[in-house]
This record gives sequence, C-alpha cells and structure tokens, in this order.
Amino acid sequence: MSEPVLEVTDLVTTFPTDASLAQRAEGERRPAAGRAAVVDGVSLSIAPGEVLALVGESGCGKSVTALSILRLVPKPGRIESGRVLLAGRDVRALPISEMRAVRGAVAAMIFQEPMTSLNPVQTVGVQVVEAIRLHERMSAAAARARCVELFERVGIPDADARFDSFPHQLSGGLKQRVMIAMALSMQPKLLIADEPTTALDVTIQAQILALLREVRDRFGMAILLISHNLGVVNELADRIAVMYAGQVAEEGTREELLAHPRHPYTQRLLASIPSRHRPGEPLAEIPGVVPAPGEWPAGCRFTTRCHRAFEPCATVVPRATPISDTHRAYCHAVALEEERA
Amino acid sequence: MLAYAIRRLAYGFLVVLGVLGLLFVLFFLYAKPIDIARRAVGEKAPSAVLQTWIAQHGYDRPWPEQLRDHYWRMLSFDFGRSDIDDVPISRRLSEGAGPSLSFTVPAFVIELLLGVGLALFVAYFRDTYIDRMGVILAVLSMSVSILLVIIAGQYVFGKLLNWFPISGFDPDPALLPRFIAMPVLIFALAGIGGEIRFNRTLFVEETSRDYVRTARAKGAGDGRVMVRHVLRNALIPILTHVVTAIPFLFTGSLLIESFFGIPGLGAVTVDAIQSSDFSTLRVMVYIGALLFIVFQIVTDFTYTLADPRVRLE
Amino acid sequence: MEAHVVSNAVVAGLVAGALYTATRVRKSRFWSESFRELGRRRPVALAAIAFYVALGLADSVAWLDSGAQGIAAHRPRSLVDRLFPAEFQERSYSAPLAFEEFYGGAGLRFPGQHWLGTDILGRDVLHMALKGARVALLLGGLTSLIVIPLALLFGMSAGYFGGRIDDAVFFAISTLSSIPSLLLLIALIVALGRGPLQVCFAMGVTGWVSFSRVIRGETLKLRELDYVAAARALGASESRILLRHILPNVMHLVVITFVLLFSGMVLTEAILAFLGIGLDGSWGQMIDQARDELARDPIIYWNLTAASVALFGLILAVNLVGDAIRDILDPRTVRENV
Amino acid sequence: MKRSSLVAAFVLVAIAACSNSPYPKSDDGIKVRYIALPEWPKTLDPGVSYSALDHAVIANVYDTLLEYHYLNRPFELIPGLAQAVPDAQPLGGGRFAYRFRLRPGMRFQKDPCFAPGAGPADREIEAADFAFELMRIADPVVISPVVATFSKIVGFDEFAGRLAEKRKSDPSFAQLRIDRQYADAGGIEGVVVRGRYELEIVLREAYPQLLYWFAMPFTAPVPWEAIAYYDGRRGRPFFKEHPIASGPFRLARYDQHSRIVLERNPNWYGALHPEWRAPGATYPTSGEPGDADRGLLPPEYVGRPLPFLDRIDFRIDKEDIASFNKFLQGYYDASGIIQESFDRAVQNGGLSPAMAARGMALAKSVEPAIFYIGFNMKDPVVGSAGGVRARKLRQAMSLAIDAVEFLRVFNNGRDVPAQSPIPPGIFGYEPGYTNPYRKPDLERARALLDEAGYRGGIDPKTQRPLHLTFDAGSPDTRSRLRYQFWVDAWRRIGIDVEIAAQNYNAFQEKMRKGAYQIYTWGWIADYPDPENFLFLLWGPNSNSLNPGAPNNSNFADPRFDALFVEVKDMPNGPERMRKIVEMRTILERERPWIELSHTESYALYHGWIRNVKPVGLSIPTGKYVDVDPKLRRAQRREWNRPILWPAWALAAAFVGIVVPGVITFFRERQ
Repeated sequence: MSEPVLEVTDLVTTFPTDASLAQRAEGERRPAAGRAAVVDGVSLSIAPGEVLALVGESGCGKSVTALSILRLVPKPGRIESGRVLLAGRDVRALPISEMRAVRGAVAAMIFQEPMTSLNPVQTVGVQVVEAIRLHERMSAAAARARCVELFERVGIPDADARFDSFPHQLSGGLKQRVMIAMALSMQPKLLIADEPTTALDVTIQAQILALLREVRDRFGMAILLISHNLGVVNELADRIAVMYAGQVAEEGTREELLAHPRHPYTQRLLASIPSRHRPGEPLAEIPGVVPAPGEWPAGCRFTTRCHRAFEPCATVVPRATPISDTHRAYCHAVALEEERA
Repeated sequence: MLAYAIRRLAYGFLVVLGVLGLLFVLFFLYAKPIDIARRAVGEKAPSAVLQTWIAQHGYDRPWPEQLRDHYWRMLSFDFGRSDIDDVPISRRLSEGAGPSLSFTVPAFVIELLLGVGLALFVAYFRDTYIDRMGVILAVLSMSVSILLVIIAGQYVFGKLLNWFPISGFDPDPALLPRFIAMPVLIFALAGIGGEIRFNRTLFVEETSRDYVRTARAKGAGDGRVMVRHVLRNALIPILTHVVTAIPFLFTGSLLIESFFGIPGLGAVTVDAIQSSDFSTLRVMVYIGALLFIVFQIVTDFTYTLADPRVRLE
Repeated sequence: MEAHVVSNAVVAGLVAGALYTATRVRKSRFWSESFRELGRRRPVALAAIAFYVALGLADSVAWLDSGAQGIAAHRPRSLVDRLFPAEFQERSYSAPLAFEEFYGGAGLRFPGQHWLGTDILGRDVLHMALKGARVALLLGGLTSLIVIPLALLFGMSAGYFGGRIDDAVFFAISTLSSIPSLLLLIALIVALGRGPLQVCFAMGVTGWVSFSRVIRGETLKLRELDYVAAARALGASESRILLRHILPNVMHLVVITFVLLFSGMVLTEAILAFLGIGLDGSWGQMIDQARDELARDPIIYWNLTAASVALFGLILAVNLVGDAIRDILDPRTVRENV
Repeated sequence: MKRSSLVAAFVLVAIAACSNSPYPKSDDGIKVRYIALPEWPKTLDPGVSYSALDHAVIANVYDTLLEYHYLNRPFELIPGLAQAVPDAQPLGGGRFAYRFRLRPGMRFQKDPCFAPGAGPADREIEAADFAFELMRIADPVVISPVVATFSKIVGFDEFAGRLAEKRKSDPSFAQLRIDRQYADAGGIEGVVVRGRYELEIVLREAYPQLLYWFAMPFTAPVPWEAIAYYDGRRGRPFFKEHPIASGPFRLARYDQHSRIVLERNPNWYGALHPEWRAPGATYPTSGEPGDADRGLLPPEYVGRPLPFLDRIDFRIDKEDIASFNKFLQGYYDASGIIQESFDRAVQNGGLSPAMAARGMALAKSVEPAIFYIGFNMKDPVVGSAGGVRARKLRQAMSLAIDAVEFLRVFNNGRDVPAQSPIPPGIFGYEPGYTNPYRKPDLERARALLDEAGYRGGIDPKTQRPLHLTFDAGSPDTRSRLRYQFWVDAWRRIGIDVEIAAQNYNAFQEKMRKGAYQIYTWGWIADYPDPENFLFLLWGPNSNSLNPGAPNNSNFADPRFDALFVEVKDMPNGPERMRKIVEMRTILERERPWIELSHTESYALYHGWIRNVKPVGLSIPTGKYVDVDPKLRRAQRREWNRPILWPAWALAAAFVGIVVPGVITFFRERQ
C-alpha cells in the first residue's frame, strides 16, 4: 500500500452543547462550559486512487469530520485534538497562510447543495478562475482556457458559453459539475465529496457518480465520499467506514462490510435498505433515536439501541477488534466472537 | 430594460406632478395674496402699491390659472422671486448649492464607507466582545439627537480644544477643509449608528451562506471572502438603505448649516421657515423631492449591476 | 368641557384599552410567548418604557384644588405636579440642591429642594423634565392613533384588492415619500399653523407613509398564500377574510413599525423645537432654551443635561425594545419594507 | 486592521492641517478690521435701508453732506461733503430754506457704470446727484421707508404723483432712462440745484430736525448712471447689491449670506485732497471731557488724514455665542457682551481681571432707545374705551412688572430701567424723575384691581381670572422666556395672560385690524431729539389710522397731542422742558405703555484696536479706527494653541480596545 494521502488519528472536534448554545444566543456573558465532542476519536486513512466512504445517519459527525480535515469547522466549533496528515503534512500545525495554500490545491471539497454553494452574483467562470489564480500566477486568458478545459473534462456542454453564465442560469446537475471542475482545478491529491448527489434527482446522480469514478481512475485521486445513501456507497466506494454518534463503529472493504457486516449497528443499517429487503417481511428499522451530543452513554454509544448489548457495553468503551487486516469493528460482542473463533 | 426605464421615468414624472400639486395646495392653505404682498413689499406700503404687486405677481388670477402657471414655472425651473427680499430664488439655489454640497457629499461618502467598513469589521469578529461593543455603540449613537451632537461637538472641538473654527465658512480651497472638518465629522458620526447596525445584520446573515464556505474551501483568505463574496451579495439591501439616507442629508444640512453658519441650502430653508417665506420653502421641497426621485431611479438601475438575478421587467 | 377633564377621560380610555388588549394577549399563545420572551431579553429597557408611560399617564390626570384661590384655583394640577409644592418657583438660576441663587447668592424660597436646580425663570428642572414625558408620549401616541387605523385601511385594501385602489394608494405613498420627511413636516406645519394638533397631524402624515407601505407589502404577500385562497374557496366574504385572516397576521408588523417610528418622531420633534415649530414643554424645547447656557462661565449644565438624559433614556429604551421585538416577531419582512 | 489605521491617520492629518483661524495667512499683515454681523443685510440701497445693521456697512461707503463729530457729546453736526452746516433761512408763508455748498473736485469711485463698455471710469460729485437721490426717495417704485419725513419738502408729494401718473398713462415712459423720467416729471419744486455745487432745500413747515437727516445715508449722493446700469439684467447685480462709493471705503466683495468686504476708496476726497484738512477727513483734534485719558486723542492720530484701515471684513455670524467665543479667540476685534458671558467680562461695573489681563478695553454707553410693553388703547377691556376701570387695570398691571428684576435675570443687570419714553442723553430726560407706577408694588396693584372691579383678579362676567392675550409674532424660544417672565408677574396679582404666538401672517393681520390687547415693541432713535420718541404716542400717528404708523398703542389724548405739536419744533430750553414734563405726567397717569428699559451698550475691544468710541447712531466709525496687525497675530497665536492630547488619547483608546480582541480572535482561530 503506497503512502496514504490522508491519515487521521484520534480526531476530536467539539461544539458547545445545546444548553450553552441557547444561553449564548441570548447574549449571556459566560455560557455554560459544556462542550460535546461531535467527532470523538475518529481515525481513518485513504490511499491514492482509493475511495473511502464515510457512512452514518445524519448528525453522526461525518460532515464535521470532513470539514475538520480542511480546518473549515464553522464557529463556535473547535478541533480539540488529534492528528490530520494530508500528503504527509500535519494540517493542524500549519499557519493560516499555508493552510490556505493547502485548501483547493492539496485537498478540495464539493458540497451537497450545488444550488447555494456557488456565489449567485458572480459568473461560474469567474469563480473557477478565482480557485485557479488563488494558487497559481496566470494571465486571465490562460486561466479562462484552463477553466473551459476543466468544464469540458467534467462533461459541461459548450463550455466556452457556459463560462459567462450565472449560477441561476444552470441546472442543479450542471452546477455540481462546475463545483467538481472547481475542485479539480489544481489537481488536488484528495477530493472530499460531502453528500455530492443527495440534492440531485436520480438520473443526474448516476452521471455525477460516473464522473467521480472517472476522476479516481484518470487522476488516481483519493476521494473521501460522505453519504447516508448506501446505494451510492455500494457503487463507488473501495472501503467503507460506518460512523455512529461521533465514532467509527466499523471499517472495512466494501465487500467485507456489505457481504458480512459484524457490528450490530452496521447489520441493522444494511437490513433497513428497501432494495435488500425480502418482500412480505416488515421493513427492519432501529428502535430509539440517536442520542444528542453530550448525552451519550459512557461505554459504547450504540448500547441503548443495540440488540446484542451486554454487560461491558454500557460502561467500557469498545476498542478496535481486528477481523481481517482491512476489517475492524469497535464492539465487545464482535471481540467476544473473535476470541472464540 | 429600455421599456422598464421609460416606464420608471414616466412614473417618476407622475410623482413629481403629484408633489407639485401637494405643494400648491399647501401654498394656498398658507397665505392669502394680500399677506404675501405685504410681506414682500413691507408693512408700511400703501394699499395701491400692494395691489400693483399682487397684479404683477399674478396672485389675483383664478386658481386654475395660477395652478397651470405654478406647474409651468416649476417644471421649467423658473422659480420666481423670494417673498422676503425679492432675490431670484434660482440665484439663491446656485449660491447655496456649493456650500451645502461641500460638506454633505464628503460626509455622505465617509458615512457610507465607514458604515460598510466598520460593519464588515464587526461582522467578521462576530460573537466576540468587539461585535457586542460595536452593536451597543451603534444603538447608543442612534439614540442621541443630532442637536446634542452638534452642541457638544462645537463646545468641545471648537471652544475647548481649538482644533477647528467654532463656525463660519470660506469657499477658498485653502480654508475650506478647516471649516467643513467638524460638520463632516459630526454629520457622518450622527448617522453612522443606524448604518453599522443595518449592514452588520446583513453581513452576519451572508457569512452563514454556503457559497462562503465554498470560497474558504477554495483557499480564499478572510479579507477576500468578506469583500468579494459577502459584501458583493449584500450590496442590494445596502443600496436601498442608502437611498433612504438621502432625506437625512437634508435634515443634517438644515441643522448643521444654521449652527455652523454655512450659507448653504439648509440655511436658506431655515431662514425661509423662520420668516415664513413660503415661496422659497416651496422650491426647496420641490428640489428635495426631485433629487430623491432621480436618485431612486438611479438606484433601481444599479441593482442590475449589483445583482444579476434582478431582471428589470 | 375643561381641557383637563378631557385628558382624564382619555387616560381612562387608554387604561381600559390596555387592560382589554392584555386579556386578549394572554389568550393568544403567540403574543403571550413573544411578550415573555421580550421580558426576558430586555427587562431593563421594558421597565424604563413602562416608567415613562406611567409618568405620561400620571401627568395627564389632573383636577382642580378646591382650597386654592386666585389664579391657582383655576389651574388643574396633575399627579406629577402634586409631587412638587405649589408655586415651586425661584427667581432665576440655582444649581442642583443649592441653597442660594447661582447669580448674586440671594437666598432661595425652597433651599436645597431643587434636585436638578432651576432654569432662567426659576422653574424646577426636574419637574419640567418629568412633564416632558407626557409631551413625548402625546406626540407618539396621538400620532399613532391617527396613523395606524388609516395605514391599516389603505395599506390592506391596496394590497388586497389591487387594481385602481392599489394604484391610487401607491401613488399617494410614492408622492409623500419622495419629499424628504423633515421638509414635508415643516411645510405642513408652516401652512397649517404651529399648534400641537397641527404638529401631530403633520407627524401623522409622514408616519402614515412608512406604515402603509409596510402593510401593503405584507398584504400583497399574504393574499397569495394558500390559506387565504382556501378561505375564499369556503365562501368567506372579502371583508371577513381581511379582518379574520389578514389583519391578525399584519398586527405584528404594526407593533414593530410603530416602535421604530416612535423614536424617530420624538427625535424629529427636538429638531422642530430648534426651528421654533415644535411642541410646548417638550424636551426639544428645553434643549433649545438651554443650549446657550453652555457658554456661561461657570457653565450651567443641569438644564441641558436633564433634558438630554430624559430624551436619550426614552429613545435608547425604545430602540433596544424595538430591536428585540423585531428579532422575536419577524426578522425578515420588516427589513425589506421599511 | 488596515481600515482602522486608515481612519486614525485621517483624523490626525485633519487636525495637523487645520488651524482654527477662519482667515487666510495672507491677512495677518494687513490693517483689516473684522466685524461680526448677526444677520445678513437685507439691502445696501441708501434710500431704502433703515436698519442699524445695514447702516453699519453703508455708512462707511456713502458719505453725506453733514456728519456727526466723532467724539463730542451731546452729538454735534460738522460739514461732510458740504463746506458748512447751513442755518434755516425763513421764507414767506412759513417756509424755510437750507442752502448747501459742495466742495468742487470731489469724485465718485471708478466703476463701469459711468462709461458702460469702456471699462471703469469716474465722475465728479455734483449737487444734481443729491437732488437725484431725494427724487428716488419720492419714487413710489423704490418704496423708501422715510417718504413721510421728506414730504415736508415743497413739491415732494406732487412730484411723486406726477411720476406715477406719467408711468400709468404712457407705458413707454417707464422704459426711459431713470434721470430723464425724473426730469420729464418736472423734478421736486423744493429741491433747487444752482450750478454744479449748490443745492437748496425748501420746506413747507419748520422742521429743524431736517439737518439730522442730511447726516444719514438716505440723503447720500447717488449717480443716476448706477441706477440705470445695475438693474439685475444680463447677469449684472441689482443696485441694492452694488453701492457706488462717495465715502472712504468702497465695496470689494458681496456674498450676501456669508461675507461683505469694504476696501479703501482711492477716489475719496479725503484721499485725493488731504491738503484740504476737511473736518470729515481728518481725525478730530478735540473731544468730550475724559476722551483724552480714554486714549481717544493720541498724538500719533490727532489731525492726521483718514482713513487708517485698508479693509473692513464683515462676517455673517448668526449664533451670538459662537461670535463671542471667536472674539475671545481674537478673531473679531470688538464684540458686544452676550448675556451668557457677562459675568466673565464685567465685574462690579468694570472690566474683569481676566479680560484686563488680555489687554482688552470695556466701553459703556447708553444708546438712545426705549423698550416697552404697550396696551392697545382701542381695546374695550384694556383701552381708553374701558374708561377709569381700564386705566386702573393698566396702572395695576404696570405696578406688577419689576423692570429691575427683569433686567437682572435677562440682562445681567445691564440697561437702565426706564421711567418715561425719553432715554438718557436726549433733551427732556430727567435723571431724578421716578415714575410712581414703575416702582413694583403688588399690594397697591391688587388694591387698584379691586377698585377696577376685578376683585382678586376675577372677571365678574366670567367668574374666572381676567383673561388677556399678549400678542407675540413668531418668537424664538429665548424671547418666549422673557414674555413668560411678564406673564408670571401678572399671574401673581391674579390676571391670566396668555401668550398668543401664531405664524407671522396671522400676527400682522391682528396688528392691522387692532385685534390685540398687549404687545411689546422697541424704538432706536434716528436722531438725538425728544420728538423722535414722543411721536410714537402722537394721535395722528395711530396704527389704526394708517397701517404701519409707529403709534401701535393708538394712544390719542387731545392735551398730549396739542403739546406734541408745540414741542416738536421748539429749540431746546426750559420752556420745552416744562411742556415735556406735562406730557410725561399724562403718560404716567394713562399708562398706554409699561416702560421697561433704555439700552446700555457694553462693548469689549481687544488691545490691538484703537480710537474706538461707541456711538449708537449710524455714524461712519470705520474711517477713525486703526488696528495693529503684529500685536493681533501674536496674541491670536498665544490664545489658540490646539490641545492635541485628546486626539492621541482617543486613538490609543480605540487601538487599546480593538487590538486585544483581534489578537485573541486570531489566536483562537483554527
């Protein structure tokens, strides 16, 4: 396995708890000190050309993890601890000027809502050119040519005309393509795609996924795909990491996880996909609700909703139990099974 | 676009006619011709002279005729003479325009720049004590009457610290800055509270938008994000708010010119009020309305520059 | 009918009206919750406004002293007046809590009892400052009583019926609003004469413009909403829709706009006082009379400071409460319309 | 960060660049006198302007046949453009003639109007120019305020009639050149021009006060060319904005609303012919006793040719507080003392030590003026129609007003409490006389009220306090305070007086229709003669007879009117004094007025200005005064050093508050 593009170890990102947030909104001088670790000790790594999917219900911290990588956590969030190695450089140690050089050049990001992710009062061309010229000195004409070429590469028809149109003149799919073009403008080593297809209708979704696959294959670019849609993950991901309540529950290759998931949460998650469900049986669903940040049980955070929870789960935080050299799960039950096997 | 322009100008003209109509009614409510004559000619004049003056100025004609003449003269900018000292009002306007603009324009520009600049600065430091302090100062400055700001300013800067002349005016370029320094300072600071507060709320709202996150993801620096993205998007509401600040130019110039002895349009208006010289007052109101309408139309057109989404149908 | 009897009646009416709205507010969850939220956010400013209102109302309740004779027998004294002894007047200036006159050091008729000193005519500054509250509230209150019903009538009908009514009202709004408000105000007062009624009417006209524009805009939006269409489908008459559906949804805007305009009006009155066409006994007039006293040496500050602090206090409180109300009730619409 | 440093830099630059001097550096070396005018002059036309303010400007521009001696008191006429002060020559039929002889060789200032199109030219002053000005006063189009006075000249009104008639009958007549119009209308019979330098004025009746009028700008020489040329057409100014000088100064700059500048007139007869040593062109050699030790007869000035100043610079400064402060900073050379700063300037009657230390001088003088509250005698309640009851009411109200207290509160004790209409310094004033109804006595006032049938101030008809209205025009806040003082005074005796302030038109309307009860008015003397005050109460001058006449009280007492006719033409002497005393006792009893005060003018002068004597009447003082620019510049610099530490404190505070916040923000940032 060649040098990983991204290596995140024990990342912890905290936000003030809801209670202190309410007091802050009201202008309280000293909001309650409580901060909850929305991302609590997440570790993951991606090799060049590899697609890692980060899966989990909404609110499990997958987006915050992604934003933390580029240090884009919105206020009042804060990265407390952990190491983020991006192409061998520790992102958290970088001064702001160098961090800016990393964003867009070493790692780039596209978002879920293409409708609102583009500046409405600037043409799409200008916005892509800005992405280019932020990192490379280049004449306007050269930048424009580069941008048109990028538009063609991401499949935007008559790219030169589109250069001068405004975001509100393009469809959702075209806008997402512009976002991707913008992300690819400096051939970054890592592309973070936060729910890239969720806001698009199905036919466009397929085209965007095909584009992402082509990007991985042609440029050997590592992709961190964030999604709650297991169908999309199944199509694109090489490896999958399942997150629950700020922690990685299980991690492994696509085949391992989809064929024989071991962590109870992953199992129930897969079971609730309609397409895999056998007709006649009631749809499987997970009882209870994801606990709010800061109100997590001491031990394994899934314990309150886990059908295989037993004595240690409530008090002891599960450690990673290796199932194969690429497959791990953080669950006492799985650890027990492995001991016996 | 052109169709919209024509329609907008036509509507603007209709409003001008409305304004003139209102002024004519007010004028007639105000004075009977014999009073105006006596005021212009003087209390001691025999009634014969008064009648000739009334005939000369056409106040004895039936009101529809006077209405038509009123519209015709106002629209052709022939403002006639002041009731009090018979000086052609148009000459008074041209003499007064210079001094008035010499301090209202710089004050307006400074207020706009500071208003946007400080608001951006405070919005950038959102939820820090700089932000809270900025808002508090803005609300405080809005709650102080401009009358007090002028009185205190003249007393402190003029009398105690000897920085600027207490009052007075001289168009000579070498002397002009020292005369308009305090009026501009006071005028800009008086209106800035409202501007900062209004702009700050706009900027805070824009910074939470998704495209700002995209810009930062691209590696854009904070300064660039605030100006090229946040400010550009907040431009339209700022433009509309700026238009509403124009009338404030008149209030400010009215007070500041009489306190600082600047012989501008404000001073002429105050003099017209205190000596009940309605013919001059009428022209001042007319010019004020005209400027306001023109400025509103101009602002409508700048919308398209500021925001491509706006289609002027 | 004596003036003070009329004012007593008005006060009674206002208090009754306030009680009635209080019961209505307690019933509707939306309003009671907003009010509690407002109380939590700006307790001090709310208390300040309550104090000013109470002061204004107290000052409007007056009656004749049966015992007095001569001219005093025919001078009704209000609750606020009764806080001070009758004929509570010195010969001229005296410093706060002073025991002798500011000039010449002669003895005072009420030594040490003038908390904020006396003005050039020897009148007690604290007493005048307190009486200023009534004038400010009269200005704000009276003008709004004229403006709100008119603005609702015109604004809603223009917004709802559209067509010619809307054109006419919109034309009136653009005509009036294209004249700088102070100049329009002055032209009206100079034309109609300088009494308090004329000033309030003139303020009303300028206030009406902003009010009706906001209401027209909101009604235009509400008219398109589905629930209005639904009501019409169920056969509700136009007037019923206006009263039952549109009016309640516009009331929160009325509250917000009123608060914003109130501070504007009181500040404008201070400028009118300087131009000599303001209201009698207002803080603006006190400031204008006192503005030359800064030049005296040693400086006479108490007259100007008392009036300025009183004026500043009310305006600051109203602005703070105004902000809070706007954030609570409806952050978005108001910014575009006002 | 960079934006805040930008703002701080801007403030500092602004302060460094500006000094607080309102005048250019180039002015420092010149002999220029700076004067503050509280209002902008309405007109500079000598035939029309009647206010002391306008005269302060044009008295230095228009010379007149006679002038007042600068120093002698009581005022004494000396020859100006005329060679001598004429005496009245009685002619048959009660007529009197005055003959003036001009000095040949006196010229108007150079001006394009004398040779239109050919550039500035000038012309000799001739007797016809004086005749032309008198005809202008008669001309109805000019609307001069002093027509009534000059209609005493034989043929004056007839000329005006002929002129108006010709203009109405023949429209082309009005297009004729102005001097031809006057010539075709036959001129004024009583104004005879003999040759180029002799002028004779013939009066229909005795009017010794006429000579005083020939010391006022009304009768200054006006060239017809100026009237014809400056008609406001084709961009040319009106004549009322462009005076043509015959005096020591001429108009150099006229911004009506901000600044008026006069500069030395090279064509003035005093400059062209110093050898004449004309009384109007040389500094007086003698004066009033005490003038010498007041520094008004210094050897370096006595007998020297005038004027001493190069320029007089008038600035319109409406806020009297601001102009007084600028005077303290040295930017005006002299100033009256505003009520607010009186105690700093004057202590127990003399200059305060602080002011003396700055080298200032204080000049006190009583100006011939009277301010009073008047009753409208036509009103049924307060007027003569109310008979004895009304008179007792007026007497009671007069006793309620304490003029000394009023002056103490509003004028820092300045001004002389008035006992009768005639002010000090004018014949007929008796310092010892005290008016019994002007000594405040509330008890007697209440007693008089009871006698008048208003027991305790209650009006029997309405069973409520007697309600009267005090009519004020549209008073500014300060004058409303004064009226409130009087209302409070009357309230103490039970009368409820309401201040009726309405807009200007309504006020004028009420005055015309006589629908007013109480009012306040003031009168400043045109010339130093008791007639100029008593005529304010002369029956035929009643406002109700012809609008605008000065007798606003409509006071018409037959005995008083008869005495007035006798007194007005009598020379000063015991006989005239006896009749004046009798008139005074009538006023004492009838109380048409409540006399308040005679103006006592206090003026402060800086050390660098010399030969200044307060005069009151419109006398050309500009040519007698001198200035020491070097001393002025030194003292100004010393008094106006800007205090800059607040600027640094402000900048430091701004940085101190913002910077820590910024630093912590960036440190916290990810």
